[in-house]
Parts: sequence; C-alpha cells; structure tokens
Amino acid sequence: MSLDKNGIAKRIAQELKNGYYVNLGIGIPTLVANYIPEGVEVILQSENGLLGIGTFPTKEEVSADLINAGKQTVTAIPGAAFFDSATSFAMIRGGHVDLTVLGAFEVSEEGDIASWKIPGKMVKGMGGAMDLVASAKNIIVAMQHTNRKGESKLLKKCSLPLTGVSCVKRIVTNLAVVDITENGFKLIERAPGVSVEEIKNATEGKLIVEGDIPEMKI
Amino acid sequence: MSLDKNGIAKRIAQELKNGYYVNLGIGIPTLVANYIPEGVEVILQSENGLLGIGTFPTKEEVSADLINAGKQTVTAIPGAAFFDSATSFAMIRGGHVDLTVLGAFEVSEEGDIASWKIPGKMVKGMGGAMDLVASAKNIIVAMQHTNRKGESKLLKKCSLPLTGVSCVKRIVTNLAVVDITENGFKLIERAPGVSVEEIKNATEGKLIVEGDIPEMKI
Amino acid sequence: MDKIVKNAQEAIAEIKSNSTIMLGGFGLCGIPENSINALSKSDISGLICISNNAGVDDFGLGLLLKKHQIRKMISSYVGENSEFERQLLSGELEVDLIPQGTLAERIRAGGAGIPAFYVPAGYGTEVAEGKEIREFNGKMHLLEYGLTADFAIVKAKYGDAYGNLIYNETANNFNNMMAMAGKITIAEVEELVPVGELNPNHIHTPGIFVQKIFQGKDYEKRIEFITTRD
Amino acid sequence: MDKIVKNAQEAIAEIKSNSTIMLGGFGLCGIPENSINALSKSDISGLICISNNAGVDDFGLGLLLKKHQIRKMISSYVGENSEFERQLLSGELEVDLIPQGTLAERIRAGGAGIPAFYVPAGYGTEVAEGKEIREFNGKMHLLEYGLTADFAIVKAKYGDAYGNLIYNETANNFNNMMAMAGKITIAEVEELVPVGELNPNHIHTPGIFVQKIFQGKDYEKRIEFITTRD
Repeated sequence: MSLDKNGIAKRIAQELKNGYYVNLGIGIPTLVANYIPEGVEVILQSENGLLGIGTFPTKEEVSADLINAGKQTVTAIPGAAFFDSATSFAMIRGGHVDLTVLGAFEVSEEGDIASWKIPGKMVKGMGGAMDLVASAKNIIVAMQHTNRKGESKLLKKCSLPLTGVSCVKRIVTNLAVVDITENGFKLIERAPGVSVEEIKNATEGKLIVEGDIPEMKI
Repeated sequence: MSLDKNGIAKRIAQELKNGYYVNLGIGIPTLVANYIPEGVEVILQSENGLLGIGTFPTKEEVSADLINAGKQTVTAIPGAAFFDSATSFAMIRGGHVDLTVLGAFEVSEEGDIASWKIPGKMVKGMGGAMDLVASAKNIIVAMQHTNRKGESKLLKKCSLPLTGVSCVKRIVTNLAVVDITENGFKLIERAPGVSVEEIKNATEGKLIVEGDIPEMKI
Repeated sequence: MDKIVKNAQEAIAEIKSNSTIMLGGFGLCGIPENSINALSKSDISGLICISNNAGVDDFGLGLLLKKHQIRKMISSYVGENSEFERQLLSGELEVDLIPQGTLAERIRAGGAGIPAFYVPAGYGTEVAEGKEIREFNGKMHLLEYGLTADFAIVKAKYGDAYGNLIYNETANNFNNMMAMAGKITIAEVEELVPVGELNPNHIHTPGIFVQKIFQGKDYEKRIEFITTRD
Repeated sequence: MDKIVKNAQEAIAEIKSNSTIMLGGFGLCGIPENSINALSKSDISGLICISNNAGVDDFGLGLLLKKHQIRKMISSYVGENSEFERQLLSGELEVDLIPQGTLAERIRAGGAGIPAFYVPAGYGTEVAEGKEIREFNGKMHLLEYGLTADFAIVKAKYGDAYGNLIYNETANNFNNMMAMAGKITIAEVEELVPVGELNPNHIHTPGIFVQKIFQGKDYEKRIEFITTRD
C-alpha cells in the first residue's frame, strides 16, 4: 500500500539526527515536523529569518510579524533567533544547515532537480529553492513517485527547467526510498506492501536493486 | 607662523558639515573632534564597530568593551550603535561615511597616499587605512608639510609603499590647505603669516597658485 | 542629525517616475505599508521595484500594480497576485526572477560597496544563462552583481531621529539589507522613540544607512495565511 | 542541542597542532581570554592564527607567541608586541597583512559560502600583487577569497546552550563573523544563561554557527590605553 503524505513525512522524520539544523520546504516537508522521533532534538530554520520554528500559534498568540517561509503564522521556540535574509542565506549557502527537505516535480538519476517552473504555466519564481539545493550538505526530496498522469517523476533526465544539478541525495516517495548514487537511482526501502516490480515500473530512470529490499518501518 | 597640531585639527574641523558621518584616524585627525563648530552636528564612526563616539570616559565610566580604533577607552553618545567589523566596513566601503580624515607620510600630486609602511622599519600593518582610502567619498589628509629632515611630504610621486591611489582630495598641513586637482596640487589657503613662497619651497610637487591666496581663519 | 519627516507623503516626495526602488518585507510581513499607500496615491509611475514578493491584489505592492505604476519587478517569488499574472502575460509588466539568497546577498553587496561576488545558486539552471561561471573548490559558481536603488523603503518596529532601527521577529527579512543599499533610504516605524532610548547593542540598522524616518500610523499588518493550532 | 562544555580546556581539546584558528577581538577588546590561556598551557604548536591583532607581550595572543606556538599570523595590524617583532625579523614567524575591511569581509564570505568577491581596497598597492584586478563601475577592484578556519574561537557577553550569542559594545568586532567561519566554533561567554532567556530579536550570532560553548571565568579584560577625561 503506497504511503500518503503523512506517511512520507513520517519516513523522512526518521532521517533526522539529534542536533540537526533542518530546513523544511512547503508542502509534505512541512509535515515532517509533526513526526520528529522522541529523543531527537532538531532546530528548524526558516529562510525568511528564523532559527527555531515552533508550533502554530493559538489565536491569541498570532503575530503578523512572525511567519514561516510559507507565509503561515508560527511561533518561535525558547532559544530561537531572528535575523535578516542575508544572514539566513549565509547559514544555507555556508553549509551550516544539516538537512534540507523539499518537494519536486522531477528528479534525475544524477540528482538534478526540477521544482520551480512548468513551461506554459504561470511562473511564480524559485524563492529560496535554488539557494537551498546549491548549498545544502544533505538534500532529501519528498514527492509522489509518479505524477497525476501516472508518469514517473524519477527520470533519466529532467524534462522541466532545473532548480539545481547533482544535488539530491535521497528521495522519499509514496512507494519507496531511493538514493542517488554514481550509477543511478538505488532502491533502499519499499513502502509497506509495495513490490520491487511496482517501484521499477514507476521509475523511468535506471533503478539499481541489490539483494532483498526491506519494507519501511513507519 | 606655522600651525601646531591643534591648529591643523581646528582648520580641518571647518570642513565638517551638519549631518556628516566622519571617520577620524589616529593622531592629529582624532583632535578634530575637539573643534567641531557650534551648530554643526556630526557623528563619528570608529571602524572597530561604533557609530557615535563620545568623549573620553570618566574613571568610573571606563569600559574595557568600549574602545575606539586607536584602542583608547571612549564613551558612546546617546543614539550610538554597535556592530561587527563586517558591517563597519560595509559602511566605509559602501560610501556611507561622508568624510575620512587621516594622517600620511607622503601624498602625491595625483592624490596617491603613503601612510603605512617604511621599508627597513618594522611593519605593523595597514589596519583599516587601505579600506578607508579606497572607498571614502571625501578624504582629507592631516600632516606636517615636511618631514623631520625638512623634506617635502607633498611629492610628484610617493617614494614609500602606497596605501591607495588617486584618492586624497585635500591636504591640511602646518603651512597650508592644498587641494588635489587634475593638474596637481593647488594652494587654497596659507597658515597665518606663512608666505606663498615658503609653501612653494616646502612643496616638491607642482603647486598651482592662482590669484591671491587667503590666510586660514582659525 | 534629525532625519524625521512628518509622514509618508513627505518621505516619498522626492521619488520620481522611473526610479528604482527597493521595498522591504517578505510576503506581507514587514512591508512599508504607509509608504506604499502614499505611492499608490501619487502619480509616480514607471517604477522598477526590487522586492522579494509583489504583495496581494489589494494590499502591499498589489496596490501599485493595480494602478500600473510598476514597470518591472525584481523578485524571488511573485505568487498570490492575479493582477500581477495578468499584466505579466499581457506584456505590460516585466519581471526578473532571482534566487532569494542571491537577491538578499546582491542587496547587501550593493550596500557594502562590493560590486560582484560568486555564488553556487542557479548553476546549471536558466538563471545561469549569460552569466560568468567559475570553479572554486571544485564547485561551479556564478558571478553576481551588487544591487543598489535610487530609494530604499523599509519598515521597522522601533526607530529614532538618527535613523537607528530595530525590527520585530521575522519582519526584519529584507529590510536590514535594503536600508544599506538605498541611495536615499526611507524608514517608517511603528514607534519613533527619543534618541538614546534604543539600546545601542540591539540596533539592527545603524542610522548611517537611513536618510529619512517617520512615525507610521494605522498599521493593518495583514496576514496572508493565518494558521493556528486551536 | 546542548552545546555546553565544562571549560576552556575541554573546549579546545580537539584542536591539533598545525590547525588554522580564528580568534575574535580587536586589540585586547573582546578576545577569548580563557581559551587563549588554555591554548598557552597546551603543547599545541604550529598554529596559523587569523586574528585582527596579535595581542601584547604578556596577554592575549602574545602568550602563544612567547611559547612559539604560532607559525603564521593573518592580521591587519600587529603593533604593540615586541616579541612578535623579534620573531618576525628572525624569520621564526610568518605574517600575512590584510586590510582590515577586506579581512572582515573575507571571514564573513567564508562563513556565508561565498568563495570570492571584489573590493577596491589595496588596488595600486603591494596588497594587489599577484591578485586578479577587474574594473567595475569605472573603478578598479581586487578579487579576494573567502576565509574559513578549522576552529574559530569567539567571546561574547551572553550565551545559551544553543550557542546563541550577544556581544557587548565594541567587543563584537570580529567575533560575529568568525563564529560563522569556523568549521568548529567555540564560544566562551561572561554569562551563560538558560535557553529562552535571551531575547531572540537581540541575538547577534544565532546558535547554528556555534558548536561548543562554555561559561568563562576570571576575565581580566585588560585595556591597552586607558584614556579618561578626568
């Protein structure tokens, strides 16, 4: 059975290590914050100028001055810090953020990512995505394995305009955990009840399958 | 009668305009702060991270954390701001400081300045002088017209290693106020009782003298 | 050293049509509301606006878009604005999209007298088209240029007559760097306090970067997405 | 996320001979006294030290110079130190002199992932020797490179277990940027306060830049030139 969005977020949350500074993109990545394993303390960075994103506020706590990069009202944890956008991207570009999780339209065998622009559709802009993928030490993509037409999003080459090249390290989809290796995609885990065959069929790029592929533990 | 150090400082103080941000170098330039004309409000920048240098502290006010670029204890005026060295030089390099006053060993006809290194002598370093002269909108040099051997410090070409090129706008010495023009040094004012002839004799570079040269009003 | 002007109208009086202006804020957070409102009531047009976003249809820069006062936007993300989309598709409006971190750093560089610098963001993408590429430490980088503007308009929580500014929470965002990069920088503040009242250790934007400041009024501080846990 | 270590000795335990280390401070103002004292009691040697100044004979980096623990200094100004002068003239010590603003910006760039940038400082002087020169806006500039270090050691007034730091007065100076540029950054603080006690609007160095922090002790805070008006 393929994972829902929360399932993908739960699986990604297992990648978090104690002491990590993490930037979570909009969409599924944001949900990761709900599943941080017990005993693991991470600090969430928001590129609009906040280190230490807290929960959503109560109605009384809402502050127009305190939002995340998705422009939602948030709170700040005790020990948080506010700063300007240049400092925020100094953290990102300087490699101080340990893990970036973001969504994508497509990922290629070589770790290229397309996530910001669909020709013919209104272009809203790349926001901070190009900065994040160009500099993060570790990038995990959270996305569906196939698009609405059932076409694979794990491709030999991306067909859409790129956000960055050779940068994605791991992909967590509704079907599988896939790593980017020198030789292409490598299947690491299957979603519960999903067969290797199903994953292969849903993957356009070369998929390396070595030995038994364990099921995710969600 | 040639000016003493305080005289030079007093004359330079006349260059200050209301609302100026000013960086004063070590030595004579520091004395300028004592002669700011009435009705003129300027804010003094110290490149170690202070905007709004105040007077020297009383014994009780002394703070080891509050010094100027000459490493002397100072105070901060009401309305002062502290910041790091990168921000401090962003102000300087970005042209936000209106006037820089500094000392020099030599200045050339073309506005080159030598102020940091004498071959054969221990080199202490350029500190912030190269940054200041490369970027300040307006640079006034405060110095003696001649060195201890009686040799001119206003030269066709500097003989000592340079701090910066084509940057000095005006020189105030014990003998004269001299501007740097496209055609060389231009005599603007004489120190009280000092003749044009004396100034010419003390200037190695080409000195343009046009019309009557007024005495400084100190 | 008193830089206080009476209100937004007086603050923007010098701004001419076809100027390049930077406007602080991220989404609607920390935008100079009073100044934008005053601009929208003026007949200034042909503006090139450098701002991370473009407001919403009836608030923020959306107000200037609606009145066709903007010729070009330089931003990282321009969603949430249907009038923007219409003008862009019809060719009435130009847009330059820049990665957010590069935009922030270009503005800081402009204010700090750094004409150009190298960053990895955008390498291998259409952002790199026409740009100089250079390898450092085994990684490809693009040459990016410092940005300045005829005017920068920023908004802070606290300010004083010297132009010292303190921002609140994430409303700092682009304001601090833009203050550095305006040839003339206008600051509007929620609370204009007497000189000496701000702790000099806590100042985000030292007054040297600010030329005009005024006490703002009637802040709406609209929120794009109110999300609560209750 | 607790980054607290017991003391200076524990904080510097990882530092090996021949490391490159940045040390905050301007003159003797804001230097990491405790860490320097601990280094001077260690047998670490061959250090490359990036610090605006080199201390005085019997305080600050002068202590490490006296014990011949420093191989090379990267500074903007190294006066006020006769042992320094002796070692330099005898060839025991190397020194790289860098304009102060360029040094500050190179450190910030290193911490901010900017490999190189252009500045006007030093053009036409011996500082420009061997450097790439390029004209921007009619003015000549030098290409300068970002600087990082194996370790950065900084000193702040206040800090917490997350590594958030607040400096006092002009004791900020090089500390803030150096914290960004250390692969491992060690912070010593006059007052280590509980997490949540520092106002998040007032933090100069966000904790992400700091790996170890400790409560310093016995600060001497020596002053080079006590000048008073009375």
